[in-house]
Amino acid sequence: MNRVIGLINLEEDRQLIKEITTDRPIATVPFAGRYRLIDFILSNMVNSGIINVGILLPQKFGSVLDHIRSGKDWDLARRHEGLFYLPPVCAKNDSASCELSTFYKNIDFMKKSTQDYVLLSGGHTVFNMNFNNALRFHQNTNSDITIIYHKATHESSAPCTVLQCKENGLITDIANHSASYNDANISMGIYLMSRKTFIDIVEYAYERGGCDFLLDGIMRLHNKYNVYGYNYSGYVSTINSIHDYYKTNMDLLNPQIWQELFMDNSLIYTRTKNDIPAQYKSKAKVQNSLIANGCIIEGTVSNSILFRDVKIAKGAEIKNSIIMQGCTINEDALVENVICDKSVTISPQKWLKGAINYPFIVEKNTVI
Amino acid sequence: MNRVIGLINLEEDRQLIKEITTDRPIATVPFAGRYRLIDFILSNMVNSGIINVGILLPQKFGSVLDHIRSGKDWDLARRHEGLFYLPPVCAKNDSASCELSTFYKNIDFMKKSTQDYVLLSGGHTVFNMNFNNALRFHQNTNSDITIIYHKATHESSAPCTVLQCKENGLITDIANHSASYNDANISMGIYLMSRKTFIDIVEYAYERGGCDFLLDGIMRLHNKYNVYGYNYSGYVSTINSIHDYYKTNMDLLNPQIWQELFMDNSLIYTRTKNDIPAQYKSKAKVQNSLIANGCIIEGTVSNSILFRDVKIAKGAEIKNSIIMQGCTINEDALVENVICDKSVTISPQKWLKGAINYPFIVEKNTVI
Amino acid sequence: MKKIECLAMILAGGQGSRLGCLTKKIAKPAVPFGGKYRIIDFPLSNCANSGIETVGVLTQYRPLELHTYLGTGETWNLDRKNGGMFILPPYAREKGADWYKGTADAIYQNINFVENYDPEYVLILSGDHIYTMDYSWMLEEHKMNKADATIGVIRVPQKEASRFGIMTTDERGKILAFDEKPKQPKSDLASMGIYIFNWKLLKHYLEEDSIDSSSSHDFGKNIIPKMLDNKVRLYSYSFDGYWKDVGTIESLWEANMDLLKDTPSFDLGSAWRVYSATPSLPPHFIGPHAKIKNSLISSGAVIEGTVENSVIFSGVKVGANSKIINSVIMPFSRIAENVLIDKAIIAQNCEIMTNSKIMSNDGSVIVIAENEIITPINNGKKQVG
Amino acid sequence: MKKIECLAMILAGGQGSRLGCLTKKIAKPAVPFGGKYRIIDFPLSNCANSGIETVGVLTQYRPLELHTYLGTGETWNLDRKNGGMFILPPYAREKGADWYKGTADAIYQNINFVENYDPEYVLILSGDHIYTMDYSWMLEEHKMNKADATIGVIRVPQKEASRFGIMTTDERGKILAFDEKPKQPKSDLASMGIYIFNWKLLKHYLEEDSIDSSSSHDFGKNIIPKMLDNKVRLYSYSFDGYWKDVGTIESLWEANMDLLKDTPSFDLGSAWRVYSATPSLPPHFIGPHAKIKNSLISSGAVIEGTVENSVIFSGVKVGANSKIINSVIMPFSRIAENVLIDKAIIAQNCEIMTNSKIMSNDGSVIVIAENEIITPINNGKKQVG
Repeated sequence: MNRVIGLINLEEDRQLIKEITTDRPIATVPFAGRYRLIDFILSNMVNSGIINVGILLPQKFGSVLDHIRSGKDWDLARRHEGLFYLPPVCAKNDSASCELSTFYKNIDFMKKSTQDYVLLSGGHTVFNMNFNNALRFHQNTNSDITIIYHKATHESSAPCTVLQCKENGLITDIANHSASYNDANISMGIYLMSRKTFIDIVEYAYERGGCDFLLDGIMRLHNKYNVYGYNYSGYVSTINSIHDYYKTNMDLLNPQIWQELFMDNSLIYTRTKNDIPAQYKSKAKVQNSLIANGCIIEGTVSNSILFRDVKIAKGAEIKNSIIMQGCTINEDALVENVICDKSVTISPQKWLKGAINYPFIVEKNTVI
Repeated sequence: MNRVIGLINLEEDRQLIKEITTDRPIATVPFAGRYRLIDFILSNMVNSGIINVGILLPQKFGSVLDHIRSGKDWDLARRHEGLFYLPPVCAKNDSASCELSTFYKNIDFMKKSTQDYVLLSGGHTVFNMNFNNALRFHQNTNSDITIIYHKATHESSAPCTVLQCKENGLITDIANHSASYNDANISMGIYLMSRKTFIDIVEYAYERGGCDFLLDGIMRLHNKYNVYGYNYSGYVSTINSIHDYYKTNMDLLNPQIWQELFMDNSLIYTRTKNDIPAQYKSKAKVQNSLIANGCIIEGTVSNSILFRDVKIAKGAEIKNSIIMQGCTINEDALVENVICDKSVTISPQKWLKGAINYPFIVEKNTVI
Repeated sequence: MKKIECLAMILAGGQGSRLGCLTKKIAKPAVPFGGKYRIIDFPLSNCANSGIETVGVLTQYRPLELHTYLGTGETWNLDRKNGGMFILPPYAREKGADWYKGTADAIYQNINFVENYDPEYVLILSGDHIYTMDYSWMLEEHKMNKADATIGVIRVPQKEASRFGIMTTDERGKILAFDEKPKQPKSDLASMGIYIFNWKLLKHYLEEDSIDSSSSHDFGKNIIPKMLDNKVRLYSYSFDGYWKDVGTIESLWEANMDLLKDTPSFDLGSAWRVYSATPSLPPHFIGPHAKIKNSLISSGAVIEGTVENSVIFSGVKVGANSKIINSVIMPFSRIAENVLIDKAIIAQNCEIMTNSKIMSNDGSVIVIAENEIITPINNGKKQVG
Repeated sequence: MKKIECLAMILAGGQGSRLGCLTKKIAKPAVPFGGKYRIIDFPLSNCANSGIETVGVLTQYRPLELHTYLGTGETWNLDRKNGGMFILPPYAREKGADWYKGTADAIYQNINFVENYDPEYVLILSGDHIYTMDYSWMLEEHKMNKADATIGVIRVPQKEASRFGIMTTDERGKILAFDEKPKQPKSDLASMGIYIFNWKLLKHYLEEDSIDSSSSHDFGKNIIPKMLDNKVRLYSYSFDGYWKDVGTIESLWEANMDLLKDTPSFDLGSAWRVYSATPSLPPHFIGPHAKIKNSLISSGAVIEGTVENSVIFSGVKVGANSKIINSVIMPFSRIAENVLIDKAIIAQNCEIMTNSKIMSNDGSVIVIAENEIITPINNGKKQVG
């Protein structure tokens, strides 16, 4: 896979998940007690042998630089190749930047690259996948563009991209913003193609006023290219809403999913921070939960995910909740069906309760 | 000096030097055959013992990230402290961002910092200075804010900030955008103060609609604080125009200045790249020039600065010129009083000639 | 290279044979401790936190895992451009090659390394103590006393005093007498094995010691007594925090237990950071029927059973109905269902099969060596080195 | 750790005594070469460029400067999270400690290290040859031949053949005979000291060799002949690029000279990068009266005089009216005014005083050792070893 250049596009429709993305793109939303969503695609690329990864920065890129820095934690800090950033190109008229214009402005870089293939992806899907089989599939069919998809396991009205494939994988139709149905082929937004095809599509689409790689590039040129779908059968969850976010975190309390994502396959890397093992005190009661290092637990926790350095005081009780880094839950507080963003403090005896299908979200740095 | 946090502000008035700053801030303009201007202030901070440096990114920050990356080449890639970036905060109404709003948005970070002092500087001054004496001066006077200045050596109509100082260094007047005269105290745009004073000024000035730290902060509050000037007597050149840029490069052909800047004091660090020693072939004739590694010289070079990987073919002649990285000057071409930006190609037998006080500038990637 | 004020040398070459099977394959400083650390993390983190950024680590015994763990020194912020961490194994010269014959000889053989940095002071540390300490305060006191050498000291219970180098000092901390492991200790002030020397003086003593064939080339046995004889200005620096020599199985177990309880004797979570390499593992998973108290648990672990008063390292699995009490389970060991472990240290990558029982009859600590597989049949098997 | 296909081991422990005073203080692989390189840059860069990212460097003789230069391996892109570069000095075990007794013994003692990565193939290299080569092609051929071992070979002038291990092969490259330094060479196919072995087989031979008390534990003398005796599938891999053993003063000087001329025999500027640590120095300064031709000049140098057919390292100063011809001036040596140097190697940090003359009468290469100060009085002083 060192013949593949990875591109991670962090431009996204942030409206879908706005409460926890005021200051950051979805890709850097904290997840699973320790990670940020972008860790999955980055680690998957690295574990597949890709050593040259470009990140298209969104407008609010501070948290991206802060998290990824040189790429050292993903072994991407290299004297040659390794990690590089593509700064956003501000469009003249509207404030949103546009992925095709960023690609187009950086096309010289792509032209000079020595890699044969491009793997283009977004940054907010949770999965642990090795791309080598997809590359082999791409090479063995006469595919110009391979789109990686997974099978939907349930109906959903949340918009997604649905593919119609022939038996050999050839895609006959692409429906963007479609509702999903059982067994539908849902695109994971990951595209594999030769570097030349990538450059051709970017130039063609941008020069005709396009902005979106899928809509203005692949879909307009569907007749010109052989577009194939590659079916990935592992666990996949793309985070597009608070509901997705909450549900996917809770999925991790299923030991099979936790094992598959983090332990059975290649490792998921993240920014390493210094911390100490979690401390359980004499009155601690913890069940069916994920607990990160640095936590100090004197109270009761069940069906919850505790990020690093969370303190649960005596008598406090946490249920069905996601408590992000640095939160303090004081004595005898009750927290149920809640998402606490970073560094929230809940005072003694306070009770917070959301609904299981509509969690209560507490913003960063709030003191309640 | 590990009690000092360094801040480098790359916002600037780019109009002054626009030809070579289309795609980059002045701070990343290539200089002296190998460096970028920001290398000087960064190295000076590191060599003074500062281990925590924040860089205020300008709007066009691509070249800054590309050059500095993790800060490893300046020994600033640390697990704790080290280098950090402050992303620009886009003002609502006009496209230019404003340093005070960026400071203000990041003031929490400054409040949490454990350092006692702040050293604030721009990024486009050429000098090799250890700040420890200035810190001692700051501590030994009852200074709230210390501004580092140098003595002008000649008259100039280019605008600069002129300070009036008492004998003990106390500043009685600050004139921004003044013309300079012989022996004037020219501010180097470097401010040393306690972290608390810095935070107070930022909050006060930003909340009153200010934008510029000097104009809206220090100058408005001049009565409230003791502002002192510290005189630095070494070589100083601040690059505000093409003329400054050309002249300062040519200054380096004076062995004393070259020695002072690069060899006698602490080293100036820059991004390390792999290169090979310069190759002089049998017909090479080189005099009074600075030649970087990677050059291949078969022709004639005098009073010039050649950056990395420049090729001078047989019969070609370079005089009083600055030739940046990756340029090729082909057979029998003549290049005099010229600045070639990166990767310029001059075809065989072409003649280019600017004036010694008005050099001819050839843009990046041009083929002539 | 840049002149620096104070350079540290960490003696990490010892085998630590009293740790028995725990050091059969790895050097003592690489032994895991406290749920995610290794012993060497403590002196290295202390150096980094004291602002000492040039550190030589002297290795000799089975250094492969130790070298791999030390890596570039990045973990401790010691991957510096000037200075940083250096691994100093024994080496060959023009006239042949020598192993390190003692603590003083190890430093003697690396005089060239030290001289590169031309330090004013050299801090000598050992790689087998658990404590957090700011050496910069000790250095301040060394300078204030205008001392030639300063030794870190701690009060120990009188009955243990004969295991240490014991000092007698005047009221200002000046050392009047030093006895290495005395049968009749004259005081309870024990040497912590932490020395600051003025480098020029130390170099002189090391050179003299190197040609003394009767010397065992040891700081405590030879260098310090000789300095005292010569009326060199030797001072003590008193330390009253937590400090533990983990040279034996019992003391290693005790030091782990000291981390537990509601207010532990040694609190890893205090302001002073102890750095260690962090593995890429997810938060640990506590199953629906698990019971945990008074314990430390690290990332990647899966706990389905009961854990009390124990230290669980990364990636450990504890199966349903198993009970771990008063024990230390090192990385990636797998405890199956229905196992009972009491007062044991289980080294890395062990597999404890279903229904096994590991506990001693006499109250001593049981140790299971790396990669062992324990079945109910051999389960009484006691392995104290 | 991750299984990898091919791991490289670089033998860098030799003293290089034939390089005389150049290796009095540093190991041969650390000797400067070509204006900014050290000899070890070549095998390390070849590994990085061949996609081999797990490399053990076996050191023994005076490794301090070599270790410092190798650092984290970052220079060669070998500071990897999985794999990367490892320095492997000799070490102590439970039962005592052993120095590396020969090339094969050095690998034998590090079997544990190799086994960590469980490689299919091991590439053995030496740290004292100048060449650029893509080992991945050699590995391809090794696999295509289904060989057990493949040896890199190069044609040498018949008269020099007796200095090398000489092979006879069939038309497909299969090795029929191997003679280490034969008096009557049967061919001109010399071993380059580059071996690829199937690791399982090599491990077996190393273990067998380790208990053979009559063996000198050397690849060329013991392992290869024994494999041939046992009819193991040994193939040769022909290389026809530039390759030079720089084990002697003459050959080191020649290899430097090979870099010069309008079309050099060995072009450092070809597409294949040779990585080396780049010092933080400005572009070199050529004074108003300097004359330079057919030379390499590195950063930080100041040239006021004449330089012809020479290699000038970083930070070297050449004063006015001085003339450097056919010479190699290593980092930070200072040549004052009015000096003549012809056919010499000046090691690092020398000071050549005004009016000195350094040239030999007999056409041999003169060597000045590190840190020497040469005055016109002692200037004929010849220091070859």
